[in-house]
Amino acid sequence: AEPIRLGAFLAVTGKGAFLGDPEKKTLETYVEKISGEGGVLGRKVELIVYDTGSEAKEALTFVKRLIEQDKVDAIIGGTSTGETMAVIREVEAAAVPFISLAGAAEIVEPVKKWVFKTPHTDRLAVEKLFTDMKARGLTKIGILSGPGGFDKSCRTNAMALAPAKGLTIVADETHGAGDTDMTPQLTRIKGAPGLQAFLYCGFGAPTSIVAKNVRQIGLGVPHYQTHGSASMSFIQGAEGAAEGVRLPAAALLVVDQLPADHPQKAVATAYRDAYTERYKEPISTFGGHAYDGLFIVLEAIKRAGGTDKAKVRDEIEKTNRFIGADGIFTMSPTDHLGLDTASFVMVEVKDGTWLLLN
Amino acid sequence: MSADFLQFLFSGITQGACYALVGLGFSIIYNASQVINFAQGEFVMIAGMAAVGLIDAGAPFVLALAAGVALTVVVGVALEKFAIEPARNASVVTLIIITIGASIFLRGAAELLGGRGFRSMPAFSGNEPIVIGGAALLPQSLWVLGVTVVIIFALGRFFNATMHGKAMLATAYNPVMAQLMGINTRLVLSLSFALAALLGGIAGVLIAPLSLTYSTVGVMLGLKGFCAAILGGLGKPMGAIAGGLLVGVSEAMTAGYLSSAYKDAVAFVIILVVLVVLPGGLFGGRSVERV
Amino acid sequence: MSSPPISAREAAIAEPLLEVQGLEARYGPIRALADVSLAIADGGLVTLIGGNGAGKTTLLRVLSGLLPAAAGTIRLAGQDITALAASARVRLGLIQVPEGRQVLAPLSIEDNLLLGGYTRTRREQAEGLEQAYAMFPALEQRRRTAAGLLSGGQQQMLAIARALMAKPRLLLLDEPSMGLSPILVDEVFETIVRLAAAGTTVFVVEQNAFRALSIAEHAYVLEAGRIILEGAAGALKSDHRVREAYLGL
Amino acid sequence: MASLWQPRTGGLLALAGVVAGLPLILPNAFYYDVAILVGINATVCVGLNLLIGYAGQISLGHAGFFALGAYASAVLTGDHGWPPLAALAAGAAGVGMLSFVLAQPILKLKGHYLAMGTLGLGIIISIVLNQEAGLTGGPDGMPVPSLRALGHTVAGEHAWYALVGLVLIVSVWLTLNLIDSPVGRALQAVHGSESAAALTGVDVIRYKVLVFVVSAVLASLAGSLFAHYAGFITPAEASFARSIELVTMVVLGGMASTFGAVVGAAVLTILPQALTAFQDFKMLVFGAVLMGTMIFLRKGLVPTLAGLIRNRMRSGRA
Amino acid sequence: MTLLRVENLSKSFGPTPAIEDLSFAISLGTIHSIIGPNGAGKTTLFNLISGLYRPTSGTIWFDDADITALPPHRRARCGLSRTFQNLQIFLNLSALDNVMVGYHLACDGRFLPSLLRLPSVVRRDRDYRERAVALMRFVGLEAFVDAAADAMPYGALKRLELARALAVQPKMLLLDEPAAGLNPKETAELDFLIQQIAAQGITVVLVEHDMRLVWSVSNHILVLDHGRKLTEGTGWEIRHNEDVVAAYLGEGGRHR
Ligand SMILES: Nc1ncnc2c1ncn2[C@@H]1O[C@H](COP(=O)(O)OP(=O)(O)OP(=O)(O)O)[C@@H](O)[C@H]1O
Ligand SMILES: Nc1ncnc2c1ncn2[C@@H]1O[C@H](COP(=O)(O)OP(=O)(O)OP(=O)(O)O)[C@@H](O)[C@H]1O
Ligand SMILES: [Mg+2]
Ligand SMILES: [Mg+2]
Repeated sequence: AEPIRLGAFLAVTGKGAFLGDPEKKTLETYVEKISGEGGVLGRKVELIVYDTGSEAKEALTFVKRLIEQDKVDAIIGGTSTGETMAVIREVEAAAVPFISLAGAAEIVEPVKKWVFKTPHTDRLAVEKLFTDMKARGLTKIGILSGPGGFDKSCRTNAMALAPAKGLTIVADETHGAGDTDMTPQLTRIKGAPGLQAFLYCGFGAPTSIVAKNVRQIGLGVPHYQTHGSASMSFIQGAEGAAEGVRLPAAALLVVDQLPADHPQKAVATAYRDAYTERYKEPISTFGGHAYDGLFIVLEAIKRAGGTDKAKVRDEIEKTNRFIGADGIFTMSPTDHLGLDTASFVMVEVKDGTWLLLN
Repeated sequence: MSADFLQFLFSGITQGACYALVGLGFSIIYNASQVINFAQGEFVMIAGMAAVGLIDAGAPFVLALAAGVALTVVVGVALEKFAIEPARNASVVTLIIITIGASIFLRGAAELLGGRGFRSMPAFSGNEPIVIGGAALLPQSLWVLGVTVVIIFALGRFFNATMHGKAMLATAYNPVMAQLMGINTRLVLSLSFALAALLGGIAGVLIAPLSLTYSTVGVMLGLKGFCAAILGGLGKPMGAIAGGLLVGVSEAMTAGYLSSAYKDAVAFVIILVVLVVLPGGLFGGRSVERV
Repeated sequence: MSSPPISAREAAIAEPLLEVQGLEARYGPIRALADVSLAIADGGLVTLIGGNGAGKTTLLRVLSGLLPAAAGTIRLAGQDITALAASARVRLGLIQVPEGRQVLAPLSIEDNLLLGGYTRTRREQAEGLEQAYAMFPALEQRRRTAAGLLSGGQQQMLAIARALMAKPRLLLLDEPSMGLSPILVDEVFETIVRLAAAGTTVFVVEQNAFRALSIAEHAYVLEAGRIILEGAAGALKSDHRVREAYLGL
Repeated sequence: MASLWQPRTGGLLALAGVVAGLPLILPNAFYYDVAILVGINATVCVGLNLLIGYAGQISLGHAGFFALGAYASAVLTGDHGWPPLAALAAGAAGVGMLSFVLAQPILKLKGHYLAMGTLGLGIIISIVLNQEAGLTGGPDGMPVPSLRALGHTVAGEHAWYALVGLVLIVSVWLTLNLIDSPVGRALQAVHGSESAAALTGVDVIRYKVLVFVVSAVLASLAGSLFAHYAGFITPAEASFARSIELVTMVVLGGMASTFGAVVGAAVLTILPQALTAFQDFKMLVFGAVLMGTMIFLRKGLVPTLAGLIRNRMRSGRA
Repeated sequence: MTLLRVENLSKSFGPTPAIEDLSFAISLGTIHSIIGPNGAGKTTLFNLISGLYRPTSGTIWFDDADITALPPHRRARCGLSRTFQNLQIFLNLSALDNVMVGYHLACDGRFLPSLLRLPSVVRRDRDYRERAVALMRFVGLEAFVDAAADAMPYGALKRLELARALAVQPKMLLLDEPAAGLNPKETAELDFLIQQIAAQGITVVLVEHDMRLVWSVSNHILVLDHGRKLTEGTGWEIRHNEDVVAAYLGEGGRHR
């Protein structure tokens, strides 16, 4: 039978490679595996991946290519919000089921007929963080954010959410692309009146640099980062300076510490094992987004009994208690994400690894 | 002097020294060929990634650093031999595009061999900050500064006081005449790339503990290094240093006192203003063109 | 393949320092030199004259190795140097004063001179500097000036002095008197004669054909890339073809 | 009749022929998309080539002007409800004014210093677009409404193809006019020798500024078109990498060759699509292809190939 | 009638002046030579007159107007034109287009007409192209009309500069060592050419070291030394001025 054709466009290289690379690897691992086990509905699954090089402007052309040239049945991707937003008009016009792997809430708010997403929104992450801060009695926050879309969106959400949560942002600094030293900004934050906690919004190498700089100048307040830092390379890169840093992350990150009865335990363990076996490197939670996207689509195809796009779309929307790496998804016509904060956990770096908090 | 100011200054000088080291590489290749080598940032990246890779593979620290730098020199010479030399008579812009191609190629190769993640290199003398006047300085910053100073003096001597340095300049200004003086211009070109790669490599292993290493670490460093070299006056080793420090310090001061969101923009505004006032950069001197 | 014709003179010179046979040079599809053969005795003073675009500069460029020979051979002191790099020829003592002066504009006069003696020892360079400044005092006054800022004539002085720094065995001069004041033209020609007398072999291309023919022993006439005439300089000076075509008489 | 077969008219007809004929072989919307991007890039490059190839002034900041045009259209039509054509014109006028004011001091710089000056300009624009999130949506970009003019919406690949093709042909035609005119000669004279140009009566500064503004405005127009076409733009349009890409297109195609600029834009737009087959080796191959082309065709694609053909014909006749 | 008047002109680069307190006048319709040792300041003087350098002090009058502060392209418009000692050819253009640039002021250099290639522009271009060819023929470059400038021999480039300078249709033509690199026959041709140019009413100012040419064409000679006026006069007077012989001519130069 005709294979099921899945298309993906991801930031495999460039500044988002840190996210896109594990996403691609995850998709490849599972598509290979599923096809090897006989496929879906007796049809093999074929995956076509294009690398946007982390440039949003490349995304549209690749999506057109996936739709027009490769005639895919569904599209997964858009590692970043920019890449995703750039293709929404095209996807809607062409009526192809599309699952984004990017963070911003605006991707699914307002709901767009063909557009879904799997990662927790940045707002969820910030909410989680703020709740933790609040619980520890930290209300005066200094923020440092990077230059990327993810970084900016985290910052914007933090600014917007803080008043509602009863927090004040006492310092708001940014750093540039490729910066190798953030001590001036941190020095300013340190000098902010009444500072009680520090939050860094960003991902990639700067996460570790910030941790080192924080130790260097002795910032002396609890240090928070976001799920953008949820990978072992953050801890290793910081060379000990990551100790005590707290961040919100998908439960996948601390799969071994999950209680045996945790609903995601089995799925997450299986994913972790499959990935590390294939690529001999530690998992990051980003690959988990791709895992969820892939299986939500495949499950929908199974339920639809074929690749009719409209039917598949409807079935995606009916996703109910799908247990994924990111959490448990229940979508609806008004919710094309279907995750809640409960699927986020707080972790802290302890002895060079992640420690699940309560 | 307030502790904050000192902290900004330390940061600015350290960053500036990094830019200066990269800028020096631009100046050296320019001095031998009038070419702007846009792969200079990649030299920094290669050395860092190679050294870290070796350290992770269990190689002794110093040996890994040396090997990283050596590999960079090999890449530099290869770049000259296989990409610049065959295009000897091409225009300067063509040669610049070739170096852009090379930088893409090298980044691609680094990703294939070293992966797309980031990794850190242990600092040479630990991570315990040194506190001076309330401001904290990492020992690695002192390494960067110290080595930069040594290199400035060595290069200054090389270009001003040795025939080899002058031969290099002659090759740049007029390769035909240089040959007529008995200068082996091919060798000089190779040497200049080797030297620039050596500097890039040294910069790479020195900066790596501060910047971490990843395949695109050289992009921004290369750009800022280019700014440093131009701002100081292309081809002037002292200029690259001055330019690097000016860029680094103005970034840090802007971030510290004005706006961290616009710190890079302010740095570029400063560069523009300086160039409008001194069209040949800080140390560039007057034009020597006559009609 | 017929071997190129060997002139009476080539046969006559027992051991020429420079011997060129059947030389051809091209700029892309354009042939700029065709079948050029000549010979210069060790210690000789030979001149080459010809109109604009005849190929004189091209010939010197090929001799120095700046332009590859498309055919033919060049021998220096019996050694085939046709395939040798320009810088290697300099090491054998083949030095050129190129057309258009070609000073290293941003470098000082002194650096230009020192680089002229690049293949020489420090001692020889120091000696050379002294001699150069003695010959052209105007240069010594401005030794730290960037060469590109000099006047045209001053640059020409520099170009000549720089070549002498290399202590040439064979000196190729491309229009050395160009742009020099009459007094200095005299001096340059005197210098050429003196150099030749002291054993340097000189091959001089000059538009000032009359002066060149007056000091040279032997002369070649190049036209459209071919040697069309050769002979003793004195004889050529009175040759009616030369007088009409080049001396404007 | 003879004048018809001047290289310029012949070339223009050939270009028009290619633009008109391509739809016969373009199989689907993806190919149209690539063709449209080629057209937009080529329009920028044709202008940039006037500056770089003809007037000899480098710019490493032209992506900034492209992006300003794009954002002018996006912000004015999207947030302020302007008619698209008015926004496009306002963007072009604004970029024209900005480039005019900046050109005076910046174009006093020469060579690599000019490269630095323009690079700085482009980066400043890019930083502003990234930071002013309230206006531009920040790094995540912003949507752009469709292009409506004269009561019609330009929609679908065919309409866009026709529009962009027309814009390209007109740009090339105007550029060719300009080059083969007193203005064009003056520009090239400025490249050859500023002193000599001045002493034949060419107002060097004026012409440098003029060509800078013209190329900036063309970039802005192309940017506006791109914004409407893509429907979504991000500050990456203003990035340094994008500026470099534009210059590379010009040099690869062949400096001081208008058709070279078009060919260079086409090659560098299509190449990444062609190289997707190499997967992880894509960058490696792209870098190698770029290096190889410039090493072996150092004058650029069009001049080198034209030279080869000329030689072939000459030796054929001989 | 005086076409050019220079008053108390000085120019220094750093400590030593290249031109110092120099005053002289050039009358309309003459061939005026300026000679002097290498580095005397002749080219610098040309650069001052043509506006490439700003004087440190002093005034330059041309055609009864003070042009001291005018930029070079405005001076061209006033009727000044020149050739260069270090050739300034537009190597990126064809030989013919080099001359066409010379006609820049005569052609329509406005942007819009050029952009739209209005018939008036085309017509004028065609006319001047014909005149440019004629001009190239006049200076003896008929063989190079279609040549690319970067493939021409040195001597031809010198003529090309002359043609370009003439295309500006100047009142005064400054020639900086036009005979350098020419053989005696070619110099004789140049001699004839200069006389023809002067006969058209163009005032020629000649800087030259080829004394045969200088003696032959000059109505008047100005001698510079170290940036100052050494003397001024007719050929006969200069030839017999011992200071000039000592500083510049040498015995050889006097008799050539
Ligand atoms: N780079 C080049 N490309 C193409 N043709 C060239 C090049 N250089 C010189 N030529 C041609 O080669 C021929 C010989 O030129 P060459 O410069 O050797 O002449 P020359 O005798 O030195 O003339 P001159 O007295 O003017 O210096 C000329 O016809 C010239 O046009
Ligand atoms: N731009 C400049 N910067 C510094 N010095 C200069 C400059 N222009 C000219 N000079 C100096 O001024 C003096 C006069 O130079 P100029 O070129 O006018 O001489 P000249 O009379 O034309 O000589 P020549 O006969 O050799 O051409 C020289 O010493 C020269 O070095
Ligand atoms: Mg010659
Ligand atoms: Mg002069």
